[in-house]
Amino acid sequence: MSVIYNSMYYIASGGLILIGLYIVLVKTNLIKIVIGLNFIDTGINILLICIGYIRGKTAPIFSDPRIKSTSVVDPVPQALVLTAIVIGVAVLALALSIVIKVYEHNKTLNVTKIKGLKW
Amino acid sequence: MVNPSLLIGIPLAFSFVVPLFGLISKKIEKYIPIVALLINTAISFILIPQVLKKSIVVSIGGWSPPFCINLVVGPLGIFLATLISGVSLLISIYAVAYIKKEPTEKYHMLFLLLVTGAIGIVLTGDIFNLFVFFEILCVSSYALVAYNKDKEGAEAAMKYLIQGSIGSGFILIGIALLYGIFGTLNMADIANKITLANPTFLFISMAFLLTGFGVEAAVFPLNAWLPDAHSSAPSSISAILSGIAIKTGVYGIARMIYTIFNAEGILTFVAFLGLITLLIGEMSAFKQNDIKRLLAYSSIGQIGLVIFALGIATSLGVFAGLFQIVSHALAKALLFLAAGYMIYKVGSKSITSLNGLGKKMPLTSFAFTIGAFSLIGLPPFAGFISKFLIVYAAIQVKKPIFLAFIAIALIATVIEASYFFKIVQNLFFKESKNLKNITETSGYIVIPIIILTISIIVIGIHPQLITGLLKEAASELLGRGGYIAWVLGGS
Amino acid sequence: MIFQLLLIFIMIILAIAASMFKDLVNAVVVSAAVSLIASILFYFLQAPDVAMAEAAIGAGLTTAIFIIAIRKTERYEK
Amino acid sequence: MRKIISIIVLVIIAAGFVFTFSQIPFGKDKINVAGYYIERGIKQTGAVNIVTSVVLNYRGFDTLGEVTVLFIAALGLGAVLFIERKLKEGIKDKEDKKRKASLILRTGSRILFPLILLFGAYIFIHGHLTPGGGFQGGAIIASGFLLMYLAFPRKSINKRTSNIIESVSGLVFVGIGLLGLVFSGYFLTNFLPKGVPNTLFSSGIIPIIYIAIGLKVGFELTGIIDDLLGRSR
Repeated sequence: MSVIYNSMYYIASGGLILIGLYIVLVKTNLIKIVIGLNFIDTGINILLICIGYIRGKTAPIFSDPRIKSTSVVDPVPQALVLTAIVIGVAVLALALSIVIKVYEHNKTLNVTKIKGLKW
Repeated sequence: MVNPSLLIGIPLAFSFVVPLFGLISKKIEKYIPIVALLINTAISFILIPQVLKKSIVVSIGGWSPPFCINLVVGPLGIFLATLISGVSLLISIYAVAYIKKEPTEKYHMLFLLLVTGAIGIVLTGDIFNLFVFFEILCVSSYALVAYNKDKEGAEAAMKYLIQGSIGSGFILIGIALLYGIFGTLNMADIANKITLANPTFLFISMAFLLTGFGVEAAVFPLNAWLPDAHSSAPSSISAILSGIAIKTGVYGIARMIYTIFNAEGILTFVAFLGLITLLIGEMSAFKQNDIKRLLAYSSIGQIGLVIFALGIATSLGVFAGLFQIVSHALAKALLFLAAGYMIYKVGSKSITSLNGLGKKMPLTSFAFTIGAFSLIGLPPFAGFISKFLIVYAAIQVKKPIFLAFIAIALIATVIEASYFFKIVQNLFFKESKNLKNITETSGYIVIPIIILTISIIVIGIHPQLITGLLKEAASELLGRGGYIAWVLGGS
Repeated sequence: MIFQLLLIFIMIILAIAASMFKDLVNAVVVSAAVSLIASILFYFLQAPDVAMAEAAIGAGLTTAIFIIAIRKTERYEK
Repeated sequence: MRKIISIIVLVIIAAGFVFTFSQIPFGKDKINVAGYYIERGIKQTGAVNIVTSVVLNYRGFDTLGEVTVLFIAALGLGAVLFIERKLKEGIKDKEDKKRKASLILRTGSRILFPLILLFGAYIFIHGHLTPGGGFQGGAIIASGFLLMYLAFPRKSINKRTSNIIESVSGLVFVGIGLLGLVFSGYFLTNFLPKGVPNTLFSSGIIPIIYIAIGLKVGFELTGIIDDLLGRSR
């Protein structure tokens, strides 16, 4: 059981990253590709939070004076993930605006039909 | 003492100020980048002698490293920061007259933020902060590539964005893995503890980080985005992307390999990759008919040469690589600016349409020729010294494989020479068709072209102006103990 | 713990489903559900700040931006 | 062909993940640098939410960068989707006639909108005491505006005002950083008195910066939605 417990969050994050990469590499629809990028971001965020998690400890907020400084999880990855989430949504919004622009010029979202996007 | 955090704070603050000035008058906003970058260039020149005496480590927030983010202003950092500020200052002067398409105030803000990102990357001493600045650089360049809002621009930006996002995702995975093992994000602290971890683990996390930086540095096989992005952006942006942005990717690679991971084992492989990048870039450039695509492919080639030089890993090799960064930044910025001006006048990007422009636009064509000659490596221009030094350094290694490498590099140079000579010949010796009303105007566009031309010649004739700084920078890269000692104090 | 395992299982299934849907609106809604589950997981991992940010930004605004973009382009993957 | 290559790449990456994740034990105490923040965070910054003190104080420079990234995205989006004024008027008239939201949505959102704004403001003002902060509060404010956009297709925020708010709050952030440089020689130092922890007026510059971030993020995200809808004048 403890094997499952220890690995399930890693499976979640690794799985999301791989599914996202699969979507980006294989799918041909531009909006799908952006969804894939979003999954990659979410997966990385889960990975970072997992790294900071310590079993049996609470969130690093000392609003209750009974919480001792030895009983909280690592706050740094949480700060990093906050940054990463905002960066992720910024990139995503810009990506979608460029998708709209590409669509206006080509009238399609299919990568294989857009000359400048074939790879 | 001037605080180096101003180097990042000033362009950032000025870019936030632009819309407020826009309320007063629409005419002021295009001069704001010039003012900001002028201050920046001045600060970085003031800092150079201080840094050469003793490297400056400033903490942001007032705690001692590794407990807070700190800027490490060593010789390498200040050298790159000066180069970035100087070149982007010239490009911002060019942009005053060149950028006509609305919304111009957004262009100028994005440009300043791009420069902020590039300076932040080279100065920061914290690996996650490096990622954040990397995102600033990348996101603003995605937006600027699409700035023309035409078909090519949007498609190129899309391609760049997809590949760049995967690259920055990989960087973040690498950072997460490093944090998981070492519990710290300070680069010097990680470098100090690097021997404690499992080597395979380190190799995998390094692979993630190098792939991420490789996308921005356009190392083969991660360079599919570059020709499109650099050729369809506005010319001033092509200049800064080719001159500055890809160098920050190279800086990231060098910092990872030399300082953090101390990975001597993969250096020959890196040199090999650089060489393939060089050969592919030059061969593709040879086939192009579009002048901006040609210059973009030539950038891939030149960046391959830089990476090759960094892979030699002797002090002379790294020194030559850094010299190549300077000469390529100046020459490529000049070429893109001159080509952009010619395209702007002629109205077509094809090489044949530039035939005979030498008589109509003598100054620009002359500047273009100087830039091309410097890239090829003809004396007495800056490019000659860097190429000569790279070849010399590779011979000095005395490994047979490096001799083979040199042969390939020379072949690439011959290819490069042939296409540049073709263009120069067309410029001056072909008859011009329907180029009647084209004249050169003096003003904002010509000033940076002249300054860049002069600086290429001056550095070519008096390389000792920069060699002192570059030698220190090369020894910073190779001597990682020194870097760790600056930041963490003692050893 | 079973509950978390179940959530992770559903999340992976939904992510795979998002890659299969031909209707992009379905794909976007499903990916919003993935973000929402991620935010619950953040809560279980003792990161309430992040859970809140992910729920507000990842599941809420991102979906709205996607829907607007789909309305401006086309809805079905061809 | 493309599928096969992609799957090979993915398998390699997956193998890398399996190996590296197995080296990082889940749930074990591996705190290194963060221990310093946990032990001294409250004393040094006055914020009981250690995540906030890390975000805004120990790693405040990252946050400045992150705000900048969002700012760039909003700018870039505006630049990419920029339409010349003449073209815009034509498009507007055509689209506007078609849409009108239902009465329930309009009335409901009129009531909810101020509450949502208040909630968002609460979240970012109490960022140093409770979970939440500028980013979460800003996102909530933006979703309030999103609701208004759905209910009233013809209305839009005043782009000029929102640009000014964005600029000023960005300048407040950088300006506080520069003031720290003036007062104590370090960029972004917490130079104000820290106060008594666990009260609203505590922890120096943190609430001020979080208010600035909250406003900036809120208006930037609203501006992004506005630009995507192509509605503002």
